[in-house]
Amino acid sequence: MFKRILIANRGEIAVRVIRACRDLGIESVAVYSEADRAALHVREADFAVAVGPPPARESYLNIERILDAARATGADAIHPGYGFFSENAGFARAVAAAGITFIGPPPEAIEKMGDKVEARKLMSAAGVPVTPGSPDTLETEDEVRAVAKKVGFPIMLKAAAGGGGKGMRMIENDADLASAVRTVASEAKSSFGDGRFYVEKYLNRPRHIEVQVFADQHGETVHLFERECSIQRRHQKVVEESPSPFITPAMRREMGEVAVRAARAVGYVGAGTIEFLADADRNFYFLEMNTRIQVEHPVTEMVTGIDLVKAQIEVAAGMPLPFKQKDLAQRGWALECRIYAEDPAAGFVPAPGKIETMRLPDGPGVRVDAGVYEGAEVSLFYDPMIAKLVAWGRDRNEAIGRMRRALGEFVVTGALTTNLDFHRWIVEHPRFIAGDFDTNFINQEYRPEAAGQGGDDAHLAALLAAAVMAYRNGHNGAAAAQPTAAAPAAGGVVSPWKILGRLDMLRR
Amino acid sequence: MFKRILIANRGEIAVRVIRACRDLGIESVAVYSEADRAALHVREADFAVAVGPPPARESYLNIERILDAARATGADAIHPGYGFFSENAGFARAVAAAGITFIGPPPEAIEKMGDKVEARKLMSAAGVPVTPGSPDTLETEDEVRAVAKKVGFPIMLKAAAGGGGKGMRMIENDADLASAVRTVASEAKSSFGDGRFYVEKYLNRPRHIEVQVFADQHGETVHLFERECSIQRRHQKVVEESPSPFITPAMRREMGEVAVRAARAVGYVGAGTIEFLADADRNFYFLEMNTRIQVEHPVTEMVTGIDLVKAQIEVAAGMPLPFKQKDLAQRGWALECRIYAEDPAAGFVPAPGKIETMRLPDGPGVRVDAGVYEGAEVSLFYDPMIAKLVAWGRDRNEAIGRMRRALGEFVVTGALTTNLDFHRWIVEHPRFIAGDFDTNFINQEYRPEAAGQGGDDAHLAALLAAAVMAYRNGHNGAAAAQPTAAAPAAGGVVSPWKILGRLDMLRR
Amino acid sequence: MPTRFVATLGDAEHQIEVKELAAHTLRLGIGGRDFEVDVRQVGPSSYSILLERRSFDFDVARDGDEVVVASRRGATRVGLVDAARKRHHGPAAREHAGGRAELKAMMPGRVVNVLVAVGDDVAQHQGLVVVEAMKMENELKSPKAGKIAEIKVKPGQTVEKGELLVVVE
Amino acid sequence: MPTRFVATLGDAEHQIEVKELAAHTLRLGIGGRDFEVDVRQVGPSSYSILLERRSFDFDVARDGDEVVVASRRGATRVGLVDAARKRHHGPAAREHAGGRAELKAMMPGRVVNVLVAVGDDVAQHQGLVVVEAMKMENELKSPKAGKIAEIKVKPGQTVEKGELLVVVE
Repeated sequence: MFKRILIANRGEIAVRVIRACRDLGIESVAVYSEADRAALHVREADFAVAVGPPPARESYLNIERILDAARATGADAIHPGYGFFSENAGFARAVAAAGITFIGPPPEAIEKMGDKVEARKLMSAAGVPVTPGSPDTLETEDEVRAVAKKVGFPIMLKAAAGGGGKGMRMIENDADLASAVRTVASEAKSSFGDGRFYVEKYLNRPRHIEVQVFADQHGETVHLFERECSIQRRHQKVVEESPSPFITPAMRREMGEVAVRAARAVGYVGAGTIEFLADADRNFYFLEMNTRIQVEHPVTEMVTGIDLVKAQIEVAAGMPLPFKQKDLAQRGWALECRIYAEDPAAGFVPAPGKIETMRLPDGPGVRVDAGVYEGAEVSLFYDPMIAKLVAWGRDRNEAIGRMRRALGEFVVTGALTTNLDFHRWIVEHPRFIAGDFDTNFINQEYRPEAAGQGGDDAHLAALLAAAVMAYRNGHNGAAAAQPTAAAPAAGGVVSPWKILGRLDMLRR
Repeated sequence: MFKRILIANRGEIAVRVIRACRDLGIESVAVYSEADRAALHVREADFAVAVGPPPARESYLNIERILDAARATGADAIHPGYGFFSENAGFARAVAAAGITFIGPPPEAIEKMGDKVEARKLMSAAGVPVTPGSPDTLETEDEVRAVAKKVGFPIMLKAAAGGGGKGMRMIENDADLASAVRTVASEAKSSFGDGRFYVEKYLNRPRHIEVQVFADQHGETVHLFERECSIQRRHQKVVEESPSPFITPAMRREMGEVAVRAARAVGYVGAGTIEFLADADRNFYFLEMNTRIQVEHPVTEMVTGIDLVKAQIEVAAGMPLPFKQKDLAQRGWALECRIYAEDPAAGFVPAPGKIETMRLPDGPGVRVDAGVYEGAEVSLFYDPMIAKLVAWGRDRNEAIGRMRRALGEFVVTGALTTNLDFHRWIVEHPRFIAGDFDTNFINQEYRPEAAGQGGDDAHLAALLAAAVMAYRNGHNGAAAAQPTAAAPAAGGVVSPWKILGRLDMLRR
Repeated sequence: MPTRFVATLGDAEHQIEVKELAAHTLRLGIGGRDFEVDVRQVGPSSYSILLERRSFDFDVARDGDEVVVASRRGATRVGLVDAARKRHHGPAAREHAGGRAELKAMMPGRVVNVLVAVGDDVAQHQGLVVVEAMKMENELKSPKAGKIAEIKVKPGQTVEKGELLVVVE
Repeated sequence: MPTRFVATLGDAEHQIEVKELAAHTLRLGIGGRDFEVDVRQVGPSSYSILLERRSFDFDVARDGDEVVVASRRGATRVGLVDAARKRHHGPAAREHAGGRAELKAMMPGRVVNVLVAVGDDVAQHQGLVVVEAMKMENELKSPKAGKIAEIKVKPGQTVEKGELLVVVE
């Protein structure tokens, strides 16, 4: 087993890996940019090494600085987390060349799955269903039009080197085709340095359902069932759960088998995810493979009882998988809400800043993986995630009840805005509660102005709070300037009479 | 289902019940003494009613004030928590007479199990094994001597009206007998108003193992397996776990069956616990029944996935048990550490005070049920519990690893002392890790002066901290008065050279 | 003497009177009705209030002219104005607001581009400034039609949330 | 000019020198060897220190004359004395400590009984005061043999942790 693991990452996933190390009695090494000296992962690790200025490419994405840090602290393995270097075959090779173990799949597997068009071909050959579309990369508008004619509109145009929701556009009809091709080609070139693209048929009411796979170095490959990740915003996951409320036992079995086949086809080792899209008729198609641990891994941990990060470390150390397929079962239901410093009412723009007060929910069935602490700064330089809030219950209903309660207990104040209320809106939504949603759910249903802000009770609390604050601060507590006529504030009209009625009710 | 539940309790268990209410969409009513206006349970509840001065008998144990509070808020059920009124048949009857549902067993069951000698007889008749001893209550020294002759020394002398570890004494030989009888008789009379006592044989290396039972109003009674609670201090539980590392599958099955039989014998309804003592040969004997939810219920929740408090509420509302015996299984392993404001080095005296900083552990497999918050006062008037820290793992080893990590993440500072380091000592102890312990473990093994305070790393950290604090505060940071010659401080001699060696090692 | 305030919640204005009756006890008048509340500060920004046996627990933070109140039920923004001050300055302020509009940064970020110059005529919703936060660019639009009176930022500059960017008259 | 301190850890005394080299950077001398540490205050009582790439994170609290340092590895008490002050006052204080002993409350509680009167001769470990905390009574014993010089409390009175109860000379 390793003696000391360097985590080439930051935020909640770095803290998550540090916890796994500590559970195993392994020392942890944090790396940090100049912006992160006081970050939680630096405080929690046994060692910490500065690796450069705030911009990620000069620090967290600087291979030499990371390797120097590993050598200086005598780390014998590197965990890449997700994002940054986690799906970079070059980094994996450089780590190995330095005589250090890369905690992840072989670089060849990363490469094969990294090229989305090659991956489609490989999966097709391995008997994994892929969405109807172009068998190869395309380069011209006419080629796209020809495929569209064959599979029918709408279609998805995607960058061959893309992935993770970037560099893609839906085309509804021929009129939109020309401009979409120009845009995607240009985005693909500028973002990935590779202007090639390909076409997939756009599915009817698509659901994003993925299967967690795990393989060791001794030829054992298993799956840990599915995660439903259809609650998305611009192809970014917002709420995930396991099991999926959509799939049947037969479909679950089949998806699991297909996922194991897919992983075997690329000689996979470690934790990986096969992402599928399912249509309303429950056909499912390979979307892409993520060759790393994922943000949403805790929901699988809650229902299977397996510590996936710990298993990653054990497998990388050459140990056999600590579980066989027959040992694995789903128990209960788990949900994850991604809590971000962002402003849903302003188009979800990042809204980072200093956290003045933070109280995390707790109690039965609740887990929080946080990357920050009270007093910390959510940095402008990186992903503005605050925490992942996970709730488990014996069934979906119990899990939702606990998530709702936990969202209520979660307090964050300071010069930042969070999406806590947005999550409260989701878990109260009848379609969410019924499990009746697809990847268009947020697009179709969310209207910031209609989502309200907590209802009458919250408004009454707000008036009480305002009165107390105003009194406490004396006249200084009142805004010094003119009334903020522009403030849209608490969505919708609030009648003073309604609130007074509420007050009267309390007197009964 | 109930609309609004009053919780006739305080601290972590009141918060625990409020959380269960919220998960079920039921409103909660807190009651509070004058000392508890700013307590966590008052902040968390939907309603809160003052019930009197700080001493419990004038507030939390004032039946009329509690019932008035229930009537004033329109509560349709009362949850008693543990302690206070939880095992008081008179309270249960008064609640029912007020037309409110008591969330607990029928008063008759409370009474039958409340008299320890009657309970022994009842259990014996129901085929439940009881410890060899006196079949009935005794009143004289000679009667005790006669029983001792029959069952052999050592014996336990216990107050008939006692329970929960109070009013009992071990007698090793005839020489100690007379004074022990005088003391127990006097304690029993002053504490319980009932001077009767009885005798049980003292078992060899006794382990405290209990079985959680649950029954509904429709005749269904099940068990939820065992909890091992042998890590005790003066008959007070300190660390609990489930499963027990001691019992065999056959013994588990038998204990479960016996526990169900015991519950049925008193017409039990709701959550209860049959406590057993087991000797080194794995014989087990009925000790007593606790007719309420217990402090250590979370370890059972973690391994069975059942929310016991929620099930209490559902059963009290007349619903059938939401699980049958065949639905129940143990998965993984759970440990609970009771975190108290007490000073282990000073004989575990309570050491309450204001909490200045509190950071709770989190992440995979960790649950905290806390009764306080940062800035709160741990009150002199009540049980000085801060929180229950629970860790779950796939096996005992993983659970211990996570508990150790969680104890490290748990920060409490302020004008109080905690037993966190005492728990760290327990979970590092080879006998604890091996599962090789009985109820004498702490007595035999714990020496405050030898338990150390964190080892070299902690000492190095302390020196760094002291230096930084001293510098930061300038000369004011140094103690103004004479060196505290009396301070026993960090147990044992710490060589400056050892610490310097440690510093040198870091430079390598 | 009670203190008077006007609290703005969404489009509604609430007249509020506050008077201290005893330590921890305030009398609140909302819309002419009186309520006694028991108030405790339980943390740097946390308050526990009991009103008619109902328990309210919330955290407060100031954000510019508003108070953000976060409780179990969600976060709500309340505008808060001293009643006397409002009476005197309200109308003038409103006129002022009608003649002049300020574009402020909605999030901290970096100014990528300024699309107008002082003196330009602009239409309502015309893009004025492009601000980048994380990897996203956001075009900030003119709140009204008018003429650019002031430009407070230049490309490359970092801005804080709420910082004044452009004034349109 | 570095500042000098003596830190007492268990029975050992450590000479410590501290000098600020730059913002966040201190030079610590411990036993004549020098170390550079990077220090950040990350909370009201929380500090993060990096020393030779090693990360230390702890919370500190003062408890009377000592500093309680709580970290992942446990809580440790350190006595802290200004080196110059120690040189001047140390011996005197020690003599003083030898001639006079103070019995202080080890926990907050209520005085149930005072077992001695001023002027009484007492043996070492003789019970002086009974204090109740929660439901437990604790007999507090004399730290030394001597004569009762002062009694600062009476039955029924509430005492704070560290409060002076009795002086024995």
